[in-house]
Amino acid sequence: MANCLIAAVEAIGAAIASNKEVLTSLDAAIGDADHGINMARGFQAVSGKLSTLAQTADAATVLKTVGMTLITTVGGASGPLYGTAFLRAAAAGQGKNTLSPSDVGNMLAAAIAGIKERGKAVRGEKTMLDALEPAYEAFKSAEQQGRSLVECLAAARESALDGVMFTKSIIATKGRASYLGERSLGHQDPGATSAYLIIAALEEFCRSQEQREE
Amino acid sequence: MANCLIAAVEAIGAAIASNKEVLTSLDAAIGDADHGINMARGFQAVSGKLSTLAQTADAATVLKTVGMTLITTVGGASGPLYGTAFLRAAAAGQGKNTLSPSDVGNMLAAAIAGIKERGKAVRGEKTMLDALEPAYEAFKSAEQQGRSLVECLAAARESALDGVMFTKSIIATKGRASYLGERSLGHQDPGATSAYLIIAALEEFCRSQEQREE
Amino acid sequence: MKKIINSPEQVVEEMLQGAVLAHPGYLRRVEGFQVLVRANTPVEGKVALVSGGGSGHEPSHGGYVGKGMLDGAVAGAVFTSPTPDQVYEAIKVVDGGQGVLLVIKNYTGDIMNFEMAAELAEADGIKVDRVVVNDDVAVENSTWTTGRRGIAGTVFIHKIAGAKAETGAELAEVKRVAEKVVTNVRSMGMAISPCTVPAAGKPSFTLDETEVEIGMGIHGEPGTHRESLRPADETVEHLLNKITADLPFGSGDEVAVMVNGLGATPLMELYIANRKVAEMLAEKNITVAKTYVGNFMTSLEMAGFSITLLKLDEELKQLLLAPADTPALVQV
Amino acid sequence: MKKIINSPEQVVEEMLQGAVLAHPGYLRRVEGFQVLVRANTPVEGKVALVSGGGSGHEPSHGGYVGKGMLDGAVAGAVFTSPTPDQVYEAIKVVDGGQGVLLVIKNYTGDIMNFEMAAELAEADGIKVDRVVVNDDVAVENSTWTTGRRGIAGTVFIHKIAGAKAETGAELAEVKRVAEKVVTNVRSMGMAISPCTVPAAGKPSFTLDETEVEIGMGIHGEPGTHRESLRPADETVEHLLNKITADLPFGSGDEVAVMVNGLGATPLMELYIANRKVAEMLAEKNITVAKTYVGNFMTSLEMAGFSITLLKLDEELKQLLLAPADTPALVQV
Ligand SMILES: Nc1ncnc2c1ncn2[C@@H]1O[C@H](COP(=O)(O)OP(=O)(O)O)[C@@H](O)[C@H]1O
Ligand SMILES: Nc1ncnc2c1ncn2[C@@H]1O[C@H](COP(=O)(O)OP(=O)(O)O)[C@@H](O)[C@H]1O
Ligand SMILES: [Mg+2]
Ligand SMILES: [Mg+2]
Ligand SMILES: [Mg+2]
Ligand SMILES: [Mg+2]
Repeated sequence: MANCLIAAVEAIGAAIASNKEVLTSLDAAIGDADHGINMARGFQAVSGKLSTLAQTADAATVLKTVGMTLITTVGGASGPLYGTAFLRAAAAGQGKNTLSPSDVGNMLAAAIAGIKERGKAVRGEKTMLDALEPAYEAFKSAEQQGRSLVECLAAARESALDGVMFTKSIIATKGRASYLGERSLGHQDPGATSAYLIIAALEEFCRSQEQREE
Repeated sequence: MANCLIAAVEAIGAAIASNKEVLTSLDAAIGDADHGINMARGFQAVSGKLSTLAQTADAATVLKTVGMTLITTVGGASGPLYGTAFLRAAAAGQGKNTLSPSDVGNMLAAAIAGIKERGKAVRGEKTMLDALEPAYEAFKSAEQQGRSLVECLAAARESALDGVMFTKSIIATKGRASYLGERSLGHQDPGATSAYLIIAALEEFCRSQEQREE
Repeated sequence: MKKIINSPEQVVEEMLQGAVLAHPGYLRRVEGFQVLVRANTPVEGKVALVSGGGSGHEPSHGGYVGKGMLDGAVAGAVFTSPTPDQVYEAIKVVDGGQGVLLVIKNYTGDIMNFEMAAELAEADGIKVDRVVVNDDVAVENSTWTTGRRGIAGTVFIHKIAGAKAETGAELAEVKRVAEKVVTNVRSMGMAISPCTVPAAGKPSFTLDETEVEIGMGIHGEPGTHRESLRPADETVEHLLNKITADLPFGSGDEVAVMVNGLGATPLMELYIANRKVAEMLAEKNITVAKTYVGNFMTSLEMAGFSITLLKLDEELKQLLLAPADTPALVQV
Repeated sequence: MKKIINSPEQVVEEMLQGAVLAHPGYLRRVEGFQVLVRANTPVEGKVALVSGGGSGHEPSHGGYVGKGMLDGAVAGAVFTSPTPDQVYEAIKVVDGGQGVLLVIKNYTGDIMNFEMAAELAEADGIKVDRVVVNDDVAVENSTWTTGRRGIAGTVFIHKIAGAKAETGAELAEVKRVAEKVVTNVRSMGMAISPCTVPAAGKPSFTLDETEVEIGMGIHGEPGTHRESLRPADETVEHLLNKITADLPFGSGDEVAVMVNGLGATPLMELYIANRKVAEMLAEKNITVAKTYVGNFMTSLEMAGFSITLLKLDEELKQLLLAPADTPALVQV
């Protein structure tokens, strides 16, 4: 279990690393030009931490380690938010040894609830929530239709991307971009973009796992 | 007398003003990029001061006013040097109502002596002296051959220009450019250039006067 | 990117080391953390002040650690608020038993990270309270935003709350004074050239030969609008009118003034700006009790400046004028 | 040219006005002159110190006018030494009957203008003496040049001779101490980007994306050579080795350090440089009694820095650490 989850987190880290400049440029336009740098620093630290974890660690331990590491290395707004998300996902996955699509859905829901509690934002304020909430809804409805984890994640990824695009059309009312008022219009939210990248990386990882198992 | 001398100084001022950027650029290369600015500021102040002088003022009074004004408005190295030059010229021209070529030669000699005393430089150190001393020598020899003032000044101007060109071939050992050592090679000295401009302006002015008188 | 650094990853660590080496009499590094504290911390019987934020605002915040101002400063990555563990450590190290006041600039990240740290410290039984600085009038304050940014006015909170803490006042009192400063301080800035976050390697924004950004934040965040560079007096007029209209500041008021350079602005230009500030305040019959001109809350090598006005009452004035002895601000 | 100014012709005048408006407790303007003096000048029974030079080096020189440092500062046009009448006026205003020491940087223009002023003052019966600062080791000292330039080390002369004057010492004594500082102080700088003299309207020099100028003067004068930008530690090594080799500074010496920003250098970078300076001095077994990091002798908005070392004996050390209270430097 730990093995697989650690590899999934590494896949997320790789996606963040290779999109570091994209995320930073998006943040330069409506923020302070550090989102990619922050996230890349965080996931690099995560990678270091995970390599010291016992192979036998359960899902909750892995995710808690990710959450704590993000909280203590990312900083800014995204650090506490993504950190809290992973901590909440850890709690939701407590004791699990395999993760069904429904388990993953519950963890995603818990993560989003954590982000909303911590950041006091709702959907439509031009934040990561605009990618995450639609992604969760798509995931959930695919899951309820009995789809596989990869299929659920694909649906989530598609909706996340729609959500990212939607952020261009709205004014930010939370986070650093909110200081811009109307000038935030037309720009894509960096945090929504990183959320999309995380989901897309998860999907790709699970797909490759599925193919290996076949 | 005052009228004519004031007009001559105005002509010098005009030449400096229209070469302000050239002189500043030359100083940027081997100094601190202010020679043209300094000289232009000084001659602008001179112009203001001279306009308040009585029409009846004699040569010495005019030149003393120029010298004092340059000293109190130019600053840097060139201010005290040119200021002293005009003060010494004033002293040499004391009591004169018309200026013969020989008078002008004596005034030039006095001016140069003042510059050397004040600045403790000699010819060959890449300063204004490298234009002024050859200019004086040429003036003197023309004068001794009985040439007119305009002819004497033409000879002086030609030698001054040679002197300016010569400054390109030597290392500065006085003034701000001396800090550059070898790196001052190949550059034309700004002070030598302004000295040339002053002589050339005087020549042109006297030539136009001569033509008017004809 | 041209910078006098060794590597973008090391700037904060090496800066902290260089600062402690420069000011051993004032500063001590909390080993293993990006935290600077007073050399003699904790000061028993005194409420402690902890401030901080992203790096790149030097001398903020470590420069204000010392007698009469801060007890500890937490440095995040460049322009990135520090993480909760760092702030938590600072709180633990500086607490002298009377509790700790956190000075937080109003950015989502800063608020969340400092709040998480406060929760951790409170769980340890440390009294922690906080004040949130939001002085930037460039940002419209409406109910649907996160409010205003905190910028250079933060230094006045350090100075005045720090002086109050030095008197032995209790946490609630120090907080009251700090909040009084927040209520009465307003700032606004502008930039004529951008800065480059070392890890980003390129400028956060670009301005053409004559363009300036009005209402600029201190992290390269865009301001209210761009316009052509105007004479200094007109720029000051624009910024100061926004500021005075906001509180509002008016005839008969007494104020402290800060003309703050963003990092690459010659002091000459700040004085030229201050000349107009002083002239305008005199016209409005506003008295200036004290003026600060210099680099207090910078934005790396950004060129530009901000103006801060703080309306004083007798209490704030006495505390502002009280002595301070820190690397970046000494008053006798 | 992008500057926060009203007009190139007015920069010095408006800066002086802005400075006096900012620091009325410290500074007074000598009406009609570009001269700033202490608010309470002349100080009876004390030797007075007058320094100055071209403008554009702020906080030099007006920022150092105050208790424990200068009595008067004369401001020339940008990068242009002031004229004799200005210096003469400063001398007359600050003389408290014990004479005046002129602090002159070793530039032909400064020397001539200050000397002419001294002659005028002496003719009035004022005792005047002078000290010439020439700390820049970038410039080779050979008999056929005008010697070395004076740069940031000048601030140490202000501080130490100023402290000596404050003790009531007579002119010859103040001069002796000032000359001891000159004998023992060495500096060298480098620039990564140029500055623009307002009246010139364009940069005094240009450097390409990776180029830096080593041994740069504080008026945009070229230095010893250009090279590619190296890591901060290597640059510090180069400059500091030149400096320590020169006096020389060696094992067992005690020094004061100044890491001086040229105007647009983030304090972060200066601290990073200081880290290496401290490390190298420790390796050489040279003790640092006091470190100054910041903008002390700038060159408008030039980016870059200089390092200054001053070898201390007990006398210099006590005077360096003595209190000072000026707009730009306060020590308690
Ligand atoms: N209150 C909030 N709730 C949810 N997400 C937020 C909130 N505030 C900011 N964000 C997200 O954080 C992103 C910025 O992260 P980052 O640049 O790392 O932090 P900072 O803004 O502190 O520099 C934004 O693009 C946005 O998606
Ligand atoms: N000692 C000296 N004797 C004669 N001329 C000198 C001397 N020093 C400098 N100069 C002249 O002054 C010129 C520079 O003048 P300017 O730029 O106005 O002053 P500064 O060097 O103080 O900026 C030089 O080009 C040189 O011709
Ligand atoms: Mg950001
Ligand atoms: Mg010059
Ligand atoms: Mg940030
Ligand atoms: Mg000059």
